[in-house]
Order: sequence, then C-alpha cells, then structure tokens
Amino acid sequence: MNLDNVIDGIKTWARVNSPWAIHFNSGSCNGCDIEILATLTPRYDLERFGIKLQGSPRHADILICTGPVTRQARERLIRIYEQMPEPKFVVAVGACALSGGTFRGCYNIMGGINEVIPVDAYIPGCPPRPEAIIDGVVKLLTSIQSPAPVENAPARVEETA
Amino acid sequence: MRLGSMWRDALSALVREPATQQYPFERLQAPEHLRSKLHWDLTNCTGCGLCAKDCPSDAIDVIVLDKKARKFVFRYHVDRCTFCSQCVMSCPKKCLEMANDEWELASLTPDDFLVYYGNEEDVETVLAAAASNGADASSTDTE
Amino acid sequence: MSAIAALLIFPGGVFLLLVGMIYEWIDRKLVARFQNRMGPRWFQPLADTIKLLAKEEVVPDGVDARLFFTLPVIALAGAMTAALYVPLVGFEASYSFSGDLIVTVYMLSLLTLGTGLAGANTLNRFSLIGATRTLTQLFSYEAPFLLALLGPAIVADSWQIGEITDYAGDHVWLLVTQPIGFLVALIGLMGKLELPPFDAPEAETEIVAGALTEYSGRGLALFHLGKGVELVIGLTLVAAFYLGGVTHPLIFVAKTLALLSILAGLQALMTRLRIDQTVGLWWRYGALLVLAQFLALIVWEGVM
Amino acid sequence: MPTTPTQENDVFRIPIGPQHPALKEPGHFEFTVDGEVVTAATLRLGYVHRGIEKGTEGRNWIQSLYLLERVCGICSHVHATAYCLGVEKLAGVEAPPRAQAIRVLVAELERIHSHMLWLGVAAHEAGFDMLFMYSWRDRETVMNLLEGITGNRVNYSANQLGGVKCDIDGEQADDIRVGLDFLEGRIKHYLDVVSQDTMFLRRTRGIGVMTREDCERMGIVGPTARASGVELDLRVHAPYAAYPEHPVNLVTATAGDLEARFIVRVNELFESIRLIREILDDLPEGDLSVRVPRRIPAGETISRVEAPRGELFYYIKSNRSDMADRVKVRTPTLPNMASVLEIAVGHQLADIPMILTGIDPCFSCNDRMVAINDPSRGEQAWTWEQLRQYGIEYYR
Ligand code: SF4
Ligand code: SF4
Ligand code: SF4
Ligand code: SF4
Ligand code: SF4
Ligand code: SF4
Ligand code: SF4
Ligand code: SF4
Repeated sequence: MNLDNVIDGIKTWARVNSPWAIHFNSGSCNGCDIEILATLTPRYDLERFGIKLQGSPRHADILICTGPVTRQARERLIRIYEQMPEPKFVVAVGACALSGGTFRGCYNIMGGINEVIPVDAYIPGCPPRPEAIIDGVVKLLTSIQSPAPVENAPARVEETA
Repeated sequence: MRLGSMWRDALSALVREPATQQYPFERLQAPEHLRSKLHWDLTNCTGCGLCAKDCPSDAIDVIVLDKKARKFVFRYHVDRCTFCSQCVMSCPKKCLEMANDEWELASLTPDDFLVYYGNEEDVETVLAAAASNGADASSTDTE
Repeated sequence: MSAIAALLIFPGGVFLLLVGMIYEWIDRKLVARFQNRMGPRWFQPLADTIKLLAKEEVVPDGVDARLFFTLPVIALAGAMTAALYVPLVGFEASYSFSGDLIVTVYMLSLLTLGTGLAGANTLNRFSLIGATRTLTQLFSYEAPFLLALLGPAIVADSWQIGEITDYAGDHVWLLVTQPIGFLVALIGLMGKLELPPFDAPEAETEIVAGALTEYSGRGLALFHLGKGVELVIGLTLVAAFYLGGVTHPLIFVAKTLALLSILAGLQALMTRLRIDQTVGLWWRYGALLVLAQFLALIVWEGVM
Repeated sequence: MPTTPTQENDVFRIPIGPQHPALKEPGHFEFTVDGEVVTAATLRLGYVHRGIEKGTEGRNWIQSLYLLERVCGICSHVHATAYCLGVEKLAGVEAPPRAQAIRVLVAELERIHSHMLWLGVAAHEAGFDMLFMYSWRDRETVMNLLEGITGNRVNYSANQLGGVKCDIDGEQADDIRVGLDFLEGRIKHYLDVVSQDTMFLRRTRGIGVMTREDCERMGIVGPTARASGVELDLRVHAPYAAYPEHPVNLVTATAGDLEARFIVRVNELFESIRLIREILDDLPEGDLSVRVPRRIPAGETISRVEAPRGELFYYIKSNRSDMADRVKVRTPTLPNMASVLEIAVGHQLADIPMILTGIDPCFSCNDRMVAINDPSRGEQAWTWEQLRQYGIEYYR
C-alpha cells in the first residue's frame, strides 16, 4: 500500500517537473502565439520548469491552445488532442481561446477551446503577458501536484443575450 | 567568412548572469500604463451603457435594476475582455479604470472570470435572478 | 554474480544511466547558459525519464507492435553492453578482450540503427524521412568515428581498448600527435549522437521529431536513455584515447567534462547542416584528412 | 526508401502543417519530394479564417477597429492605422500632427519588433538557436518600450478613431533613446552574423533566388521584393501619416536570395531607428485626437500602409450608418505566399522552412481565396454555381 503511495508520489513529481508542451494555433491572431514562444526565450526561459516545446503530439503532456477555434481548425484540434498520450492537460491562452474574444459572433468560429475539448487551465489576456502565461502554467502544475478538493466539471458561465 | 561568429556572446554569457527573470519567484513591477483588469466605480455611473456598446468583445453587461434609484450592476467577463480600454475611453462619466498590476488572472475554472461590481444587495439580486431563471435571467439593458 | 552486478548496477545499469542523465543535464545547461538563459534544473533528465516511463505508450496504427516495443530495448541494451568494455569514469573496464574496440563501436551503432528502424517501422511520413536521414547519417558518421579511433589503435598496435588507453597514458597526448583524428572523433561523435549542427535527422522545423515522432512514453524514454549512455561512452573513449589515457578518476571525469563543454559550444554556435551538407562535409574533407593522417601514421610506424 | 501506403503512384508527399513546428500558425503545405528534393508544392490556407471582414459589418466603427487590429498580432498596429486613416478620410477629419507622429513612432517600433522576431524565427528554422535566443532576448527591449508607451505588448491599441490614445512624455522618450542605442549596437552585430557566418551562409546564400522579374510577375511586396531590387515602399512612394515630414530611405538589395532578404530586413532596422530618433527630437505639440462622428458619411475609400511585410491595403465602404458596409483587407503575405510554391521546386526539403520564412510568412491575415486570372487561359469568371461547388469541396 505504502509503496504504491511512494510510486504515485514519484510519478506526480516527475509529471509536475517535466511538462512537455505542444502548441496549437486554432485560428488566433498570432499575438498569443508569439507570446508563448517568448516564454521560451532567455528573458522568461520556461526550461527552468522543465517545459520543452515539442513538435509531435505524441511527446507532449500539455496542449497549449490559442485562438477561437475556426471551423476548419476544429478537426485538427480534436485530432491532436486524441493523439496525445495520457495523462494530458490543456491550457487555453488568450481571450479568443477562452470565449472567442473579439471574434465572438463571427460566423466561422466555435468560440473557444472548451467548446471542443476539455480545458484544464485558462489564461485570459489579449494576449496575456509572458509572465501571465507562466503564472497560468504554474497554477496548473500546482494543481496537479496537490489536486484541489474536487471541483470537477466547472459549471458553465451563463450566457447573456 | 567566419565560423561560429557568435562565440563572443557565448563566452560573455558564461560569466554574466543569465538574462532570465525569476518570475514567479520574483515579481517585477508592471509598467505604469499596463492595461489589466477593469474596475468600475458606481459613484458617477448613469447606466447609459455606452461602455458596453463600444466594447468589441461583448465583455460588459450593464444591468439596470432601477434607473431612478441608480441601482446598477456591472458585470464584467474577464475571459472575453481584450484589454483594449475602449470602454474607459467611451465612458462619459469616467467611471471605468484599468488596473496596471492585476494581470495574473489565470484560473483553473472559467467561473472565476465572471466579475460583478456594484452594491452587495444589488449583485445578490442579480445572482439570485440568474440562479432561478437559468441562463437568460438578467437581460442586458443598454439604453 | 559479479557479471550481473556489473551489468545492472556498476559500471553498467543504473549507475551508467545516472551518469548519462547527468551528462545530458550538463550539456543542456551549458547550451542554455551560452544562450544567456538559466536552463533546466539538475534533476531535469531524471524527471523527464520517469515521466515518460509513467506515461501511456500509444501504439500507432499500422506498425509491427513487436518491433515497436523491442527496438528501444535493443537500442538501449546495445549501448549498455558497450559500456562494459570501456573505462567508465576512469575505472578499469569490466570486460576486456582483444578486439573489444570493434565490438564496442558496433554496439554503439545499434542505437542509431534501432532509431532508424523504429522510424521505418511506422507509417508516419516524418518518421520515414527521419529514418532515411538517420541511416544516411549512420553510414557517413559511423565510419569516421571508427577511423578516428583506429588511429590510436594503430600506434598502440592493438585492438583492445585497455591496451590502447595504457599506451595513450604512457605517451604524449595523442591529441598532439593526431589532431585531425581527435577532431574527427569529436565531430563523428556529434554526428552519431545527432547533436546540432548534425541534427538533420530530427530537425524539428522540418520533420517534427524525425524517426521518433510516433514514439511516446516508455519507448521514447529508452531511446533517450540510450542517447545519454552513448554520450558518456563516446566521451570516455575520446578522452581515454586522445587525452592521455585513464588516470585518476577525478581527473578523467574532468577531461570528459571539458570535452562535453566543447561539444556544447559547438552545438550552440553552429547552424544546422542539411543532410546533404552533412554527408558532403565528411566525404569531401573529413575522409580525406583522416586517410591522409592514416597513411602518415602507417608510414611512420614502418619507419620506426 | 521504405514502401508504404503514403506513396501513391511513386510520389511521396510531405505535409507541413497545419500543426507543424516550422509553422507557428496553421497553414497547410504539401510538398511532393523525390528523395530529398522537392518536385511540386501546393498550399491550402483557410485554417485561420475567422470571418473578420464579415464581422465588421455587424459591429460599429469603433468595435471594428479592435477586431481589425486582431487580424494579426505581429503587425496589429499597421492594421489599426490603415483602418483609422481610411475611416478618418471618409469622415473628413484628420488626426492632429502629434497623433500622426506617434502613430509612425509606434509603427516603426513595431517594425523593429517584427523584423527581430522574424530574424529569430528564421534562425531557428535554420537550426541556429543561438541567434534565435539572442535576437529574441534583445527584442524584449522593444517589447518593453511598446508596453511602456501603449500598455500592451502585442495588440497595443495605440490608435483610436481620430488619433491615438497614448502620449509620450520626456521620460519615455529618454527610455526609448536608451533602448535604441542598445539595439543599434546589437543589430550591427547581427548584421555581421547574417552576412558573415560561414555555417549560416551555407543555408542562405544562393537559396530561394527570385529575380526582379519574378517578383513583379507574382506581385511580391515588401522586403521580400526589395531584396530582389524592386523599389517599392509605400513610406517612400505614397507617404501617409507623418511620413511626409519624416522621409524614409529606401533599402534594397539585388541578389534576391535568402541572404539578401536577411540583409534588407536588418538594414531596415537601422532606418527605423533613425526615424524614431528623428521623430522623438521633433515631436509636434498639440492634441492627441479629434472627434469622429459615430455615423460615417457614405462613401468608399482605400487606404494603404507599409506593413513590416509589405503593402497593406484596405478598402472601406460606408453607407452612412454606424457600421461599415464593407471592409476588404489585402495583406502583404498573401501574394508573397504564392512565391513559395514556385521557388520551392528544385530545392532540398531542408531548405523549405528557410524559404518559407524568407518571405516572413504569417497566416493569420491571409486566409482567403485568391483567384489568379491567367489571361492566356481566357476568361475565368466563375458562376455562382461553380463557386458554391468549389466552396463545398474546399471545406469538406
Ligand atoms: S459565402 Fe458561404 S461561408 Fe461565406 S458568408 Fe456566404 S454562406 Fe457563409
Ligand atoms: S487573445 Fe488576442 S492576442 Fe491572443 S490570439 Fe486572440 S486576438 Fe490574438
Ligand atoms: S477593455 Fe475593451 S474588451 Fe475589455 S471590457 Fe473594455 S472595451 Fe471591452
Ligand atoms: S459608459 Fe460609463 S456611465 Fe455609462 S454605463 Fe458605462 S460605466 Fe456607466
Ligand atoms: S479573410 Fe482573412 S482577415 Fe478575413 S476573417 Fe478570414 S482570415 Fe481573417
Ligand atoms: S472572404 Fe468572403 S466569406 Fe470570408 S469574410 Fe470575406 S466576404 Fe465573408
Ligand atoms: S502580414 Fe499579416 S499575418 Fe503577417 S504580421 Fe502582418 S498582418 Fe500579421
Ligand atoms: S476576382 Fe472578382 S471578386 Fe476577386 S477581386 Fe477580382 S473582381 Fe473581386
């Protein structure tokens, strides 16, 4: 029993300290994408936390998504999500990825990542500063480390007409 | 023609401190003009809804409970806001202001992104109405 | 009994894997520092490995599942076996026989071969190209590495790693007498390990992750570990042959680390070569130079 | 090469995108290769089509500004500027001189950030991460300045209809000068690197050559065209905002290969730095904005500005309501994109990401349909039926 706990502990430790990410642009304006890229560069250097940007969904633990999910990108987004091995987490970055942002109401968008795949962390901003992205990722990692008292299935924010 | 023309950078980087900032362990002061979370001040608001009208991403609902008694609730969708400050420019009464240091808004649930400003009892009225009537309880009044 | 211990714990097995990870960390950290960044924390490779081991392993459609699972194991096992014949961190090799140099070098190739086959085994187009490139690179860089190790073997007049290192320890550093061989060995090692600028086989911006694009979880972890092990063995061989043989363990480790920092520097400063340039570079210049040095050595030996 | 089902009729196709490390954005190229050599290329855009142009028709003039600013996060300011200039022209107002100067100042800072971003990305594609890391490290200087002036690092919202929102005080001006001095030194260094590093030149010299005629035939714009000797820069040839008062020197090169594109872009940085200093020394006093009516008089106009990647074109039509009747955007990357398909053929697969970055591609603004009318093939008008059919097949 105890051994199991220890092993679980080690697994969680490794998971928290080695989050490899893949980035997908589902129709964003690039603003968020360049800020994500900026987090890897010397000033912010996410490698400090063991985060590496991977090219192949098979190697990734975290899917970092931007954009309001255009109809064409939807299939791809789902496919990439499915290609990722368990356990996997999704981070939505930017106002568009959260709710459609300025593009709300445009005819060709789904209006947010969580309309298509489940999201684990939300980072608002247009775009969020690189520090804010780090903040969001750290919040996600902290929650993996010590799962909060289950607030599962986050209730939808109600829509107003 | 040279090989490895950046060797000087590489060597000096070895002896110098890395350019990396230690966020989140050390938090630097954000620039003075940074646009982050929006704040609303009831005092002068007339409930005219101009802010909501010009918001490009539908992030503001001005809920008018009672125009005469100036009972307004200001509902702000952080997840939709593009931090463009147009609402601040549009408000004729200067009720709106964007903080410059509240940019750590990330959250694990979208619930946190619905922010209500207003008198406590008014907000409660709105929340109660929303809870009892489902999604469409609070109609946005823009005029 | 001691054989099993040698294979599983020291100097093979766990110990070797740990050393491999430490070297990988040093490499990454140095590159990061060259780029004026902080770089990863010291336990990063360990965390990466454990995480990968604990992850789901997706078997893509259309692959030979048996091959898919065994290739990483074979690759790692090859690298580990090679470790038995080299004087790791300055300790006597666990095993030794005449001709073990050749066996070691071929055991090391197993990793590359395994990677290539693993890529060819999947249907992913990036993997296929990666595999082709990996194998192309294998053929063009295995040879120089071997040739570069052959130089010391010729002067020492032996194919046994132990004897060559003894010879190297008793004479002037071979770095001085065979500079070209040293350079080629170093570059060959980078080519073998697919380190930048010779990373065309896994060029991220062209073909995602090359041959290993479809690997996740355990398979990927094993390949990574294999790389780390190969790095250690390669550095050990080059240091032992060219930098004055096996001396005090601490001094020896310092030498391998010095080599590692040179590698890191080269990685940072160079632009990736296209695969045709990679191959061309070797066949046009490398091969000729080494062969010239070879001839010189043989003539020299004859004169003596 | 191993035989697999992906080989159809002995051709081996490599998809790049929509999710691919070489492209930070979704576009989809397919390269047919023979071994490592590309024999044909096709392009499919559309992953980023959000319906922005249509979107403007349901938003008021002010809201559209922010929507259009987000056509793209790399050169957001030029989009907003082009739109504002157009709408102001329709409304018959003109932004005050100080606002125009600040617009140009931000635009030039944006050009610096964009070119440095590109320099880094291009170096990364070539596998030269050192240059990537350093140019992005130094780019943070510009980002800091932009954030300090406008309040956001990317979608600055510096513009508003009738002027700008942000002012520049003495302290900020000093910050900018300090930042520019630092950058100037670094950019000199990068110019040395891209024009002298042997290993890097192996990946750029003589690769992706486009002649001046090619450029003119394909309608290539911006630094990509200027690297082939095409003398076209709207800041010089059709100056707008504060450019008439602060003339720009044209930067061109003749080689037309990737190296020339690097050199032209880096040299443009010096020009931008010079221009910003000039504006700071000579910033007109006065208001930051004028009032623009909510309803814009009926009419139509075009507005053109020089984006970091070339000519950006806006067509705006108003029917005297508070919303646009039609906004049409033509961005620089769209024509440039077509050139990739042509010059890719015959190159090594490994050169493709480099050629692609050579035009400084970014997809977010050019996901729309292009029909190139080839006069030699006669009339090519599409009937509604054909168009509909095409649409159905395209999106299927
Ligand atoms: S052309 Fe098609 S997609 Fe575009 S608005 Fe009309 S119906 Fe919609
Ligand atoms: S949130 Fe804003 S910056 Fe990010 S992709 Fe969307 S529009 Fe661009
Ligand atoms: S800042 Fe812009 S997006 Fe946010 S609420 Fe105000 S107007 Fe709307
Ligand atoms: S524009 Fe100002 S006064 Fe009018 S509703 Fe909004 S906050 Fe209140
Ligand atoms: S056509 Fe271009 S600008 Fe318009 S919505 Fe599509 S992607 Fe955006
Ligand atoms: S390209 Fe056509 S469908 Fe797309 S936004 Fe423009 S008008 Fe609408
Ligand atoms: S050319 Fe288009 S996608 Fe590229 S930076 Fe400019 S607006 Fe953005
Ligand atoms: S092809 Fe037709 S729709 Fe397209 S720009 Fe020309 S006239 Fe307009």
